[in-house]
Amino acid sequence: MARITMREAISKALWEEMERDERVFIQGEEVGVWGGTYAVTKGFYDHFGKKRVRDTPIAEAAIVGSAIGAALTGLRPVAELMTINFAFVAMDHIVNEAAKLHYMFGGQFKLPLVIRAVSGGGRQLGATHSQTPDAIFAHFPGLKVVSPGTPADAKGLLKAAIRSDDPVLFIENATLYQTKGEVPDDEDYLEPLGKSKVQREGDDVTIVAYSKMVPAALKAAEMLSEDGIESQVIDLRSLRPLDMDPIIDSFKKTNRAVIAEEGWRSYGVGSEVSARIYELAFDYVDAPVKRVAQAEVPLPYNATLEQMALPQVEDIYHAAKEVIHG
Amino acid sequence: MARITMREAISKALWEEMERDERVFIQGEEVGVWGGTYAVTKGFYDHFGKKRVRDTPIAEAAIVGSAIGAALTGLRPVAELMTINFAFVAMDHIVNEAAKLHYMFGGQFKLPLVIRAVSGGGRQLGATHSQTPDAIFAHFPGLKVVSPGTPADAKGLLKAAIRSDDPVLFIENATLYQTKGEVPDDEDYLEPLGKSKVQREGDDVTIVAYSKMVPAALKAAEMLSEDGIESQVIDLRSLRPLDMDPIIDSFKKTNRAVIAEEGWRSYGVGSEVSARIYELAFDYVDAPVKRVAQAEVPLPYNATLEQMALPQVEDIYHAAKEVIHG
Amino acid sequence: MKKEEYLDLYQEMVVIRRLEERAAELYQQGKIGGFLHLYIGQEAVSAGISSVRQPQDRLITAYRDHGWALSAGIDAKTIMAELLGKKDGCSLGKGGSMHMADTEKNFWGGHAIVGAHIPIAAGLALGDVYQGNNDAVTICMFGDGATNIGFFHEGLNLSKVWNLPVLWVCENNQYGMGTAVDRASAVSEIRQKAEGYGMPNERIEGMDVMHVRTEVDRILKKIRKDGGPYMLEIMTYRYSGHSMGDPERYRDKEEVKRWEEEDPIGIFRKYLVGNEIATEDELDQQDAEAENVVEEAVAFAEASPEPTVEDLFEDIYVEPTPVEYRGYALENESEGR
Amino acid sequence: MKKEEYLDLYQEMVVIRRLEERAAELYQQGKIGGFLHLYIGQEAVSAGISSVRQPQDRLITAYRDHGWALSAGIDAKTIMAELLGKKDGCSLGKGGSMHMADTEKNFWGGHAIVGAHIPIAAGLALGDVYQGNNDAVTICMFGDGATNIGFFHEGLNLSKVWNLPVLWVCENNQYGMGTAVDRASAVSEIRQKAEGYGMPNERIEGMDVMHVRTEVDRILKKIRKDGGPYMLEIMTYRYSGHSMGDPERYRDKEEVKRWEEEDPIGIFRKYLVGNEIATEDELDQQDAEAENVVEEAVAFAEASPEPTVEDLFEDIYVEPTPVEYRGYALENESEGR
Ligand SMILES: Cc1ncc(C[n+]2csc(CCOP(=O)(O)OP(=O)(O)O)c2C)c(N)n1
Ligand SMILES: Cc1ncc(C[n+]2csc(CCOP(=O)(O)OP(=O)(O)O)c2C)c(N)n1
Ligand SMILES: [Mg+2]
Ligand SMILES: [Mg+2]
Repeated sequence: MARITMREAISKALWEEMERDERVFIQGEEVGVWGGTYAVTKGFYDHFGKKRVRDTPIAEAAIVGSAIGAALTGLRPVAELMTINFAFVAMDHIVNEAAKLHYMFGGQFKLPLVIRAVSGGGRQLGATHSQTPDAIFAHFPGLKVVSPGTPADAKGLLKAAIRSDDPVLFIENATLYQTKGEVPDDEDYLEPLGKSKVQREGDDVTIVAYSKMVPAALKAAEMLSEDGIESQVIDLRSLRPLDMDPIIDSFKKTNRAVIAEEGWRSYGVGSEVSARIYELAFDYVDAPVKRVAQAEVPLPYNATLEQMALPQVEDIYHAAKEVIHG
Repeated sequence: MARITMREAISKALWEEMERDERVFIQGEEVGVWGGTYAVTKGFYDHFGKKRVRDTPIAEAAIVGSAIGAALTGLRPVAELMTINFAFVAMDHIVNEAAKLHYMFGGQFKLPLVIRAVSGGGRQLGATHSQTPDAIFAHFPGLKVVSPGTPADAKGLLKAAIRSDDPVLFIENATLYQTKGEVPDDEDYLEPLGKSKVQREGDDVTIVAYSKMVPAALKAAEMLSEDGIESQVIDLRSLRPLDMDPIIDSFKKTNRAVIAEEGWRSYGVGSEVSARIYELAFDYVDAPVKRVAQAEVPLPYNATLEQMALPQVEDIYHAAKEVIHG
Repeated sequence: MKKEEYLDLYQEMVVIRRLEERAAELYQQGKIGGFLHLYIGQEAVSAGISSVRQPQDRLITAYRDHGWALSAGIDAKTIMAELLGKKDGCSLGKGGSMHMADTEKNFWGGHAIVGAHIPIAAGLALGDVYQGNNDAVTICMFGDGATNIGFFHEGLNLSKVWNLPVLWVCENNQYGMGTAVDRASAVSEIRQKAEGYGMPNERIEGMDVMHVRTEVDRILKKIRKDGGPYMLEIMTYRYSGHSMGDPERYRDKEEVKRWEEEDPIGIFRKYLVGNEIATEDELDQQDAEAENVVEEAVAFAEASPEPTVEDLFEDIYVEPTPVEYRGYALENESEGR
Repeated sequence: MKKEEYLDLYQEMVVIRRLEERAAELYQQGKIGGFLHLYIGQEAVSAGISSVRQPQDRLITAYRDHGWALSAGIDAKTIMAELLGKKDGCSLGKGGSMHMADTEKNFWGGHAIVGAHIPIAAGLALGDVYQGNNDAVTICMFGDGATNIGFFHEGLNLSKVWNLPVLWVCENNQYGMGTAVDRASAVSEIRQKAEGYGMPNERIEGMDVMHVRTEVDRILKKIRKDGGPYMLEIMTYRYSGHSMGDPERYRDKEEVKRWEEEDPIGIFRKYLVGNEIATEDELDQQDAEAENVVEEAVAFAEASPEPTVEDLFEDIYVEPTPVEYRGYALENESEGR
């Protein structure tokens, strides 16, 4: 175990997998000479060389499309989209090609492919560069959508994604890169894809979160604890498949839930989780499930407005109080 | 009033608006000489000429992008995407440009733009050509997403969309083009954008649907009626804004709801409507809300499998029975 | 080529033609659904290129793929079964007309989104270069219409920047659906687009299979020797509509007729007889055999079983993964409805 | 040009430079956030082109837009206010550095998604043609890196097929972020890409404002006369990093220094003095005035109010439309928390 940042955890996962398996390579804008715009692949170019650390033109469809092709030949590409906002430029290749080729050709095609993308707002990058549209990718069967909330999970899940034979969209949150946590050193440390995880035990309220909202939920849980309320915090980790088991287990105890996501509420992650809670644990519901999410505006540049629009720790705290006290 | 098909209703709406306002023009693949692949714009090219009925290259980003530009100059373009599956190719222009320019530039830019797209499966077109991914577009504030379920609404809503100063994604369902209904002849017949509509009265159960699921829900309602169950069928008509008022009014009477959509369930339309019903009418819930939707597979070519995967009238019927009898 | 090979090549072209004619009939009978894009008129291209393609050369194309599937060596039976959506289809009946593939034949489909397979093709070639398969060329086919979409640009640029061994081939059949080349493309000669990528390029005629064969053979050798991408435009023509039910308002019958006079099968027949490679009788014999192949394929396809509900949920992922949601009725099946 | 105009042009370039230098300081102080892409080194391009752009000519560019905003005539005050995210900013503080615009000045922004504005530019020109504004040219600026994305291809092709009056201008500053042109583009001369669209094209030097002015004036007149699109590549260089905090591992200091010797402001200064258009003193005076303009802009921006929560929900739509969801705290504000 070592206490490292999420950035380091992701970097380590990539590095170790590239050391372990010649077939693994990375490509994307500025992943090489620059070292990654978020410094995740710093040092990779010098160590692994330009064959395996491939700077690309600004051409997201080609970045994902050519990674798909390379994956079909048996390689295990990790394609990086500088931010998930640019995933829209490669949308067809992500949801129409990567998600469908295996099924559509009757199982002949295999796509051991990872697409890494940085999501999230809060850095004053303006409306086109600050989105958290993770939910929309999870709408498509055939794709796996993973997004870690802690450094350990970042390492374990990314390694599992790289070793998986299925296409995985791996979503990182830029504002989490600096968060620290204990991360196993083990080079075979894997976390299973498609499994939610309890990040904190508690009997009074269930707080469901993922990615950046996990540390936020944990902070809210501490505030609540001071008020005598113990929350069970569950990290989705994967949006597709969506593992409801730990949520339902928890909910059957707490009978109350808050779901926190950074993106917009409408047609978001909270909608699906909320709908499923009622479907799977109707008889256990004591209060309406609450969703904490982003205000539904294109995110503005101005810092104050932006923070107003983004979900905050306090919002989770208050929502939890409300589901308990009404 | 005239009894016409949905295709004719849409065609009429376009025709009348083009006659009424010189600034309205259409562009897209095969909208001109061919007359539209679904024959919606048949005769337009001969009547309005090539300036106003513009065949484009196969270049969806340019189709939507150039329509945005033209809209900024004060024109009122109707850009056609042959099917919504190709909207992924223009994804950035739809969700990152059209949806955001007005806000991001502090209200300076106006985009009186309509993007028409054909959605839906059931015609054995295979996984890439059979999607109903309507929900994902509705995730983005700044865009309006409209999808009619009847010929009259098709006319009234499309005309309203063309006259609107906001960007509207207007989603049609190919398998509805032949359905007939009474449609007002009035050239100023408009239906308001962003308003759900009661399509059938009933006190026992609320069935929420949109687009192709509206006639399906109405058929299911008839079957239910034979069993002595009266359903209130509500047509969303608009996915963004999403108007919950008629749904909640109905639900307060029926205390039971089924939501039917053609697309995948996870992160779909039903999730959002279900989550909101519990948020807005928690005290009125007598039974878990049920969602009827498409099986979560890339839609296969084989007709039998495809129909198995698609939601059917019977599914709505049975779901309604279940929410009533448990 | 040996005489045998000539006859095979001829038969291959006739099989493509007959199979598609039969497919059109089966479509009218409602046994084939969805889109059906016929390749009739373009047979010399798939037959010619495939006759010189080496086993290590990957092949990928768009939705107008029956000819390519046959020329790649997929059995007519499994092709017909795929068209009928049957379990013995080359894509298990899930892909249909637009999604034929056989990875063992190094044929990577059949892709329905215009141009989307172009960057994928660049990736196939990257896979070979990366793995040191230095003798392999990826052959990527696309239509004239496809050269106007952004994917084309990104794929060709990448292939040049990374010096990938791709033979980019535009099958210029003069129309993208109802849109003539000049109405959609800034340049009439599609090959000229390669100039924007500093890529060697040329245009050749595509109705004579021997011509296609010779030219492509030369170019493949060149790529194998020099590396890097190359763009080839092949002039051809589709006799049928874009798909079934095309009103064909965009061209006149005269034009189609003119091109039918240059029929690739007729040209090849004349060549074989004229050069005394085969007699009319021998070729008639091939025609008859082709007919048989197709009829057997139809019989096979009709007899092949329908995929089942288990197949519906098979192959969504490679790894065992819970199905998110089975659809309303299917989910409740166990409850006995 | 009259002497007055020369001096204005000179001052404009100095204001751009000073404003950005000040912006960099304000960024370090945390008063400006997000990305800040400096235009320093490229001033001759925006100044030169804007000095011959006519009021009816629409202008659109990418995120490196401060210079363009200033050259388009937007007041330095509202530019600085936008950088500080204030209510008096040209985009009400919602757009920030990358999204400056003023439709009254026919300046259509400031766009942050690489290349996405290129098809939009084609649409602007279409709007003019459609409405019979025959004298208008749309000037669309983009970087060298942007020419590799599909949007570029679709936009340029469309402009040629529809014969739209667009002056496509690539500001080739030799890098897209850290990627040198040759590492990302199949051709070193970006103008060559226009050959693929059969579009007239040329490359010019971009450090001398008078040269840019003269050449662009000629080309604009040509487009106004002949119609249709034209592609121009302008060679330039950015002295600063791509945005703030660029480690600049991709180029050596020597290279930057070499280009700084050709500084566009220095070149213009030398030209003005050498041709006895202005004296050193007069130019120093302009420098001082530029300094004033910028300091006043900063003072104005600092004093400008912050936008409010009402602004947050303003302008999502043109028409009155209910806000779907106000965010948790905001929604519950009325409840007195
Ligand atoms: C991205 C996308 N846009 C539109 C379509 C609809 N479409 C299918 S084929 C086709 C024409 C393609 O023409 P071309 O590339 O010349 O190929 P051909 O059909 O002539 O073989 C169109 C527009 C599509 N499948 N994908
Ligand atoms: C679609 C997209 N991909 C990636 C980015 C990130 N990005 C911003 S600027 C830039 C480099 C652009 O280079 P160039 O076009 O040469 O313009 P310059 O910055 O040199 O002015 C990149 C990759 C983006 N904004 N949009
Ligand atoms: Mg064609
Ligand atoms: Mg550049």
